[in-house]
Amino acid sequence: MRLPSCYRRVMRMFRNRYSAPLSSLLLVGLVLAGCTDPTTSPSGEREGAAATSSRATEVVVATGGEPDSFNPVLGYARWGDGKIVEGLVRLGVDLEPEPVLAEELPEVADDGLTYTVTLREGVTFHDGQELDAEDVVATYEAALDPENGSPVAADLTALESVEAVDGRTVRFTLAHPQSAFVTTTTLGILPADQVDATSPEDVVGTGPYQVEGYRAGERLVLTASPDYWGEQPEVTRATFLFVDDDAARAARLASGEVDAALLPTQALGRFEDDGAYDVIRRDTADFRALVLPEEGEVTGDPAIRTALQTGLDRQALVDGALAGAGRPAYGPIPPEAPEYSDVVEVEANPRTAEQRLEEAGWVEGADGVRARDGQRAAFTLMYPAGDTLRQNVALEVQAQAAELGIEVEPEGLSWEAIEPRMSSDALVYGSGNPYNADLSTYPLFHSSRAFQGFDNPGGYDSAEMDAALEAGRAAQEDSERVEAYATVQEQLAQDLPWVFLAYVEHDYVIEADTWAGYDVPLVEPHEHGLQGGPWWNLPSWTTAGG
Amino acid sequence: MDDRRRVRLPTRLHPARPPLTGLLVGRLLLLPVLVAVVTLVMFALAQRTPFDPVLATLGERALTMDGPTLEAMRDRASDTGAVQQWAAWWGNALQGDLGVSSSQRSPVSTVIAQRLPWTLGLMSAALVLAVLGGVLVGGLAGTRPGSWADRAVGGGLLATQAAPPFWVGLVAVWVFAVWLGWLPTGGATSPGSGSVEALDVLRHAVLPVLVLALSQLPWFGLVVRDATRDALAGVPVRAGWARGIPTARLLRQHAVRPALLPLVTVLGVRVPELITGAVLVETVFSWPGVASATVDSALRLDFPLLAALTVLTTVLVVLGNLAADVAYRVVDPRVGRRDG
Amino acid sequence: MTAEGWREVAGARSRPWAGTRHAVARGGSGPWWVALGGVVVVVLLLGAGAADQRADFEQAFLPPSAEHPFGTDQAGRDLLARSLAGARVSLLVGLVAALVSSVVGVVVGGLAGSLASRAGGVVDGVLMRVVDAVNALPHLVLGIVIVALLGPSLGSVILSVALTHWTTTARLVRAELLALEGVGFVEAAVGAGAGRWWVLSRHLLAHVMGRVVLATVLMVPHAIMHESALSFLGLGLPDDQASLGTIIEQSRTAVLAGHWWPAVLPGLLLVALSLVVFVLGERLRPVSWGRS
Amino acid sequence: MSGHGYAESRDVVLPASQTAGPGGTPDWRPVGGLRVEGLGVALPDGRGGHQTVLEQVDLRVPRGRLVVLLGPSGAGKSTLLAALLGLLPTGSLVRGHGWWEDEEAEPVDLVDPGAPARERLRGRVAAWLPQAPVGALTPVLTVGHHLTEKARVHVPAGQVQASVRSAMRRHDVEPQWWRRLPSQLSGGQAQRVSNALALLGDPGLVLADEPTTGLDRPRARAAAAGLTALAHDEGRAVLVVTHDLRLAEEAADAVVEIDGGRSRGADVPVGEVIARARRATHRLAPHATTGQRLTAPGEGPAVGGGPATGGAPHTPGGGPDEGQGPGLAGVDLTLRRGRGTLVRSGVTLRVRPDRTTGLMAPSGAGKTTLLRALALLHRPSAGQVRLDGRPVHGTGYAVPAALRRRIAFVPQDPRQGVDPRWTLGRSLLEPSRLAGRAGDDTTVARMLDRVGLAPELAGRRPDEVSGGQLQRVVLARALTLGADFLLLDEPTSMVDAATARAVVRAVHEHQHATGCGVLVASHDEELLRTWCDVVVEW
Repeated sequence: MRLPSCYRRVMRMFRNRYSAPLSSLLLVGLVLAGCTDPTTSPSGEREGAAATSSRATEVVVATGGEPDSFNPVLGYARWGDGKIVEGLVRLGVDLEPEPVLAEELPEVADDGLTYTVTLREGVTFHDGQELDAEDVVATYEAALDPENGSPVAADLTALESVEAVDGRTVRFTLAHPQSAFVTTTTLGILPADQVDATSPEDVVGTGPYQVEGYRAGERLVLTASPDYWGEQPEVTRATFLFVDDDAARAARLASGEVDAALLPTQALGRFEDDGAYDVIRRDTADFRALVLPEEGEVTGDPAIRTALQTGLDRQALVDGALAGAGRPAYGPIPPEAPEYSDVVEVEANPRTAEQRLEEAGWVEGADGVRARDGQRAAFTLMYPAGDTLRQNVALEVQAQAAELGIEVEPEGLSWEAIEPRMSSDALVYGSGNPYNADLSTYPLFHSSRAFQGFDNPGGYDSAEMDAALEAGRAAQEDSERVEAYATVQEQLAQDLPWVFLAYVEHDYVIEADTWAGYDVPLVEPHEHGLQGGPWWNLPSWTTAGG
Repeated sequence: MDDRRRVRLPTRLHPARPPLTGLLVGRLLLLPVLVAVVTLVMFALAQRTPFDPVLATLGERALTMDGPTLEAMRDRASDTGAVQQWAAWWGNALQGDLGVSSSQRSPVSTVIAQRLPWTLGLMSAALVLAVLGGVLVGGLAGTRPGSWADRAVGGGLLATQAAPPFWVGLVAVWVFAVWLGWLPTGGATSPGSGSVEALDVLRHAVLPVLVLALSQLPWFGLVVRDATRDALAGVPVRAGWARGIPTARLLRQHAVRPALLPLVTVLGVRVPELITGAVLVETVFSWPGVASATVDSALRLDFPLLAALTVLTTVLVVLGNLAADVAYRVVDPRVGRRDG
Repeated sequence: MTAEGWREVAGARSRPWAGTRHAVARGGSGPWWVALGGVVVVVLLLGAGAADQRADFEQAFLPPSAEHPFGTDQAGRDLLARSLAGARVSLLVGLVAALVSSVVGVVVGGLAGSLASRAGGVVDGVLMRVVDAVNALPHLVLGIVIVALLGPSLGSVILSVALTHWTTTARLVRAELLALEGVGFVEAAVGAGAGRWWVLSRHLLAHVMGRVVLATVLMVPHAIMHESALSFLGLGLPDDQASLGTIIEQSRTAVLAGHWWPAVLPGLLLVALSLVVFVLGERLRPVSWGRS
Repeated sequence: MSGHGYAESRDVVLPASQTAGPGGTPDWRPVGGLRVEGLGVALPDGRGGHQTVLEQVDLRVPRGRLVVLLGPSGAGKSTLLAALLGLLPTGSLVRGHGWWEDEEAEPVDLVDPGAPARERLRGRVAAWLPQAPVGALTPVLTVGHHLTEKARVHVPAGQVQASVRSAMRRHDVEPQWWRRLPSQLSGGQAQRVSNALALLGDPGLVLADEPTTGLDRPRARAAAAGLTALAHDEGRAVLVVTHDLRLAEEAADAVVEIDGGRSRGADVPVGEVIARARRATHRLAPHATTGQRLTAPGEGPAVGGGPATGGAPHTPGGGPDEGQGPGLAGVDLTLRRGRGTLVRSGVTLRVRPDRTTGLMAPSGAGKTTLLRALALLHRPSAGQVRLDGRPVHGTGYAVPAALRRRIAFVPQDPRQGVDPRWTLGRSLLEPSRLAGRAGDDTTVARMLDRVGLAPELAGRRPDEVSGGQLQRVVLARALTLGADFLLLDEPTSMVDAATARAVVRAVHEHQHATGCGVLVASHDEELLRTWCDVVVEW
């Protein structure tokens, strides 16, 4: 056989110092693999599992996809829960701001236009630099710079200027009052000279952990930063694996390769009955809703909207499509938030829904689908292809709407394909945060945002709504704000530009009895993964095992 | 699965046979042209598609990001013509700058340097196994034409050939990783360990390599089977038998051995199928090779990486075909007589 | 001495080459495949299995049973029905793609073949280089690129398959034409004063078409594989459309969660489908006048 | 006459007298040999039935004798060898016996010794010298490999080298060929290697199949001498099957004719058998019966490949004048095959009207290429084809149809000669259709009748008739063209004697009727010498 030579030829074709050894290694390996004893391998796995758990000071976590950036200016750790970077303040479990790099909460001038922050003393970045006001200024200016296309800019629309009063004092000046401004000072602070860092290795923060290793698309390894200003975390080494595939995460957790993972509810079953694992279900403000385009012949029709609003059984949807992992949603603002108003809530009642349709002249046709003067009550429902959860939601809506005589045709598409069609076709949309009512409403419903990127996808346009949103944004007193968002929610309940369906639950599984302190009643925002989850407060974990 | 049409002896795979040097020159001249054309077509396609560079570079961020900013970036995004883009890409590429991969978030050259060895390892290991297996099975069947063994092997190979690698991979994962729990479900190294340890890699490599090998084996098996059968039907075997050569030896030396020739000489022709298989297998087992990176880059519209990888595979295939033709001329003793 | 005294030589049937005379040249597949094939294809074309089933999450992931022979998927839809619908889509894609590529192939191959002997074979040379070029690309990767850039849809999948598979037909048609040029009965016709058109219409077409039909049929399983592979990679049909590829793709999670049926059974159907079409094609293999 | 006498004297030679040969005192005694009795073989016809190839063959080949089994192609000569070697196709039926008698040992039936005995016998008793030696060697194995492998069959490991070396010496296999593959050997070298291989076990019986095919005269002679030596000097029983009368004349101790599956003349002197064979061939060629230009048997110069074969004077390559005058002529043609391998250059040859020209050359010498060139189907890389002195330009479609119709070419392989999808009737009518003449069943019937075929064949498709029938159909179609020149490529190579006669008769009648010029290309010298007015020998 001339095979070896040909094989060598292939190798030679690309002179690459790894290839030859590695592939020959693989060859040998196959021989060995042929004679691996089945009985040893599983036990090997167990040992692996044991090994990870015994080292309680280290944890291996499988999160979902890798964040697009590790730079807070570009959206990383938007809510200040960064392990690497820290903001001036952060939002606690109770959603109340608490000072971090700031000595105490920013003091607001009476006119509500200036916020002054005094920085904590003796804080150093991982590279040894001392934290000072310039760093804060630089970071915020970078976030405001349109060149960076920072998602954080959305939070900072009110911010006019940032200046360093002295080395330890920063003053924020707003264009107009914004009572919620404090929640936006969660932005993670970078050294002035490194605000445009892209690769995680370059991201230098003040946080309890610093980056030890990083392989794109694969893993991020953090170790406790020796000279952290706060108290040292007990878990000193954390490995985050980026595994897009839900199933792969489940399997790796089961095989003991990882200690904790974000999982889809369908995959929880086997872990729930297993004492070795601790299942954590987090309530969220992460809603899923149907965006009903104003322009659509069917989707724009009030009767149809009301029918869907009242006709869809949200609980059934949660029990079915979400496998119980969630709770009904009626609006963008979660019940936990102070701005929440119950005007949005409705009692699911197909009967009234059908009545409404009948009255509006939508009469059932031979094919079981209603129609009004030639127009069938049918519309396409887009969802991002590959997102099983939204696909399930779409399927459930299709099933329930059919009962009402409305035909819904789910269609899985890439975001590129979805965007141009948002003005005409319905969409399963997901977003929401418990912290900032302005953020979870303004971009979605203000007419100025119609079809701006993925803002206000339905093109909803209502003067009352716009007014209410602006009022809410400008509100100085909390009472003012609450009132404004009450109006917003009334408008939503009245016009029904969207039909809100459910807040999806974020589920995590973690190896039991090894750590403690991770199970806090946190309400998570839409974004989760590296920041959210049981490891949200990783620094304050204790090693239960000893 | 390009195999079906290819279960043939090299005589038919290479109908026309120009002289070796001419062939070499011709192919090597074709290569740059080919690569140039391919990339140009890519850029041209990229022009008239839902392909949005801004979204591509922003990725998921585009969804959470504030609308006006996104629009602003779009306005700034220059849309030059395909040809300019193409020229620019080549300009940089020839200076060794392949651009930065948005899906892998690191320079394309680094991505390839990191991932190529894994793919080559996977492919070469699978190739070796596939060939050995193919010879074994094909020889067995070919030397017993018409026997139940022959029919069984023939049917089995066809069935295997009809089984898509990704499906076989899934089944393998279910059986060996999920059900029996003997082997890991994917990846090339255990997450806990930062370093690359031989045994660890091997455990991870078993399934991918076997599945890839299995996807290639039928073709080799059928080639050997048919070639053996042809050899067996020929005069030399009868002559050898009449000379009194012991049957076992006769089959081995005069039937199977000639059949190895076409096999060896057309290994190179398998490169495309091998790559195809690698793409699927690497995806199923999330093997950190270039093939799976191709898919990611396509899914995330990571243009620089996609272009680079396409060029890479093109070159691979051309060289493979070339190797096949050369090998054919070098190895085949009968080639001299063909024209006579 | 007529019929009596005839006997078979002892041990003649145990000669090493004994089987070669009767053994099927390639494939080694029995006619029972064909029967099975007929059945399967018919079933599919009869359109068993509803494509648009309502989701019923109560029924999610039921293992195979009398009621659901293939079990149900994560949305509680009957997998048998979905698989059949998917198979139908796959078959459709396969057929259309194969047809398109065959047309392209015939045109190119026909041109090359009939012009090979004229104008110094320049046209032929160019066309064949193009064929080489296309062949020099791994089909799946090329398909991936095409779909990625055109966006996943039925159209782009068919396109990507067609664009990568026409070369076989082109080669074949050309080879066939060239081979036929020197064959006795063609030369006889020419010698008897036949013109190109006469030979082409009376002799060549029939033979070439025979081969092309075969090639087309044999390409179908190929195209099916291609489509399902693309769909599996998330680059094929959108996942709201049931194709065997997308069904298997969506089953990955289930498999790792221990639900084997959503992956295994549709896969088996896919195997059966392409195998059957392939074997059917093999049965059609006509006389070839290619190099013997 | 001389040939005859020569043969007679040879026939009465006694074994003893061979000791007078240069071989010195022989170390063998003329005991035993091959005795074939009432051997019949029926081969499977592929349709589940059987076709009887050998009815009744009886012959004796004593040790020390060389017996020639003479017969036209397709007479079943090779089948006989296959039967003796146990190489018959699976499913063949046999009757009768092929006894091998050795001095002490029990006689064994080589045709059907029973499986275990066969295992003991093969390679030890009978040596097979196949027709094309190169083709019988395994392409991927070296000469050395073949030889050692064979030696191992016979001698213990220790002596392998020795016995191989001696065998190589005996058959002039040069040491430097050791590493070569069969494809790297010339025909002659391969011949010697295969001899060495076959005889390495010192088998008593040698079975040679058409040993002179493709050889020019001198090499053919050498081959014959070699075989004679095997018998006379080494005392083996040598059976040679061939259709080459010359070989029989030169080498045979006895000649057995085989025709229609039956053997004749086992006990008749060689000369008579050969003479009879000649007459058979004459019968075959009606022209010859008129006796004009009949070459005397064994006429020396003809054998030497000298200037003339047959009465008509000519030089091997033809002469300059050949280009001129009426007829179809190739002038100074350079012929290449396939992708340019040179076949022959400077070929000049003319087919005269109402004359039958023979082209004799061993297979592979480029007969077909020349014929196709003359038929305007193949473009010679140099030289001209002239029709009645006027050069014809281009080939195939480029030539005016009227011109093309003047030349009819009958290819060697009838299977490819007709469109497999058409009925024979349709194929037969094609020329008249092309000529604008309508034709019906009666026309077809007449055409078939001309070549001695039944009208009902018209409805059949090519794969439903025998090769012989097909050959005649193809011929019939060529005749209907009413061409001025008829070019026949090995018209009798693929058919039994009966068909051959029919073919020749049909052509001859046609020539009488139309006065067309005929060119017959064949390697069968007897056929040409007795049929043609002029034979050109390559």
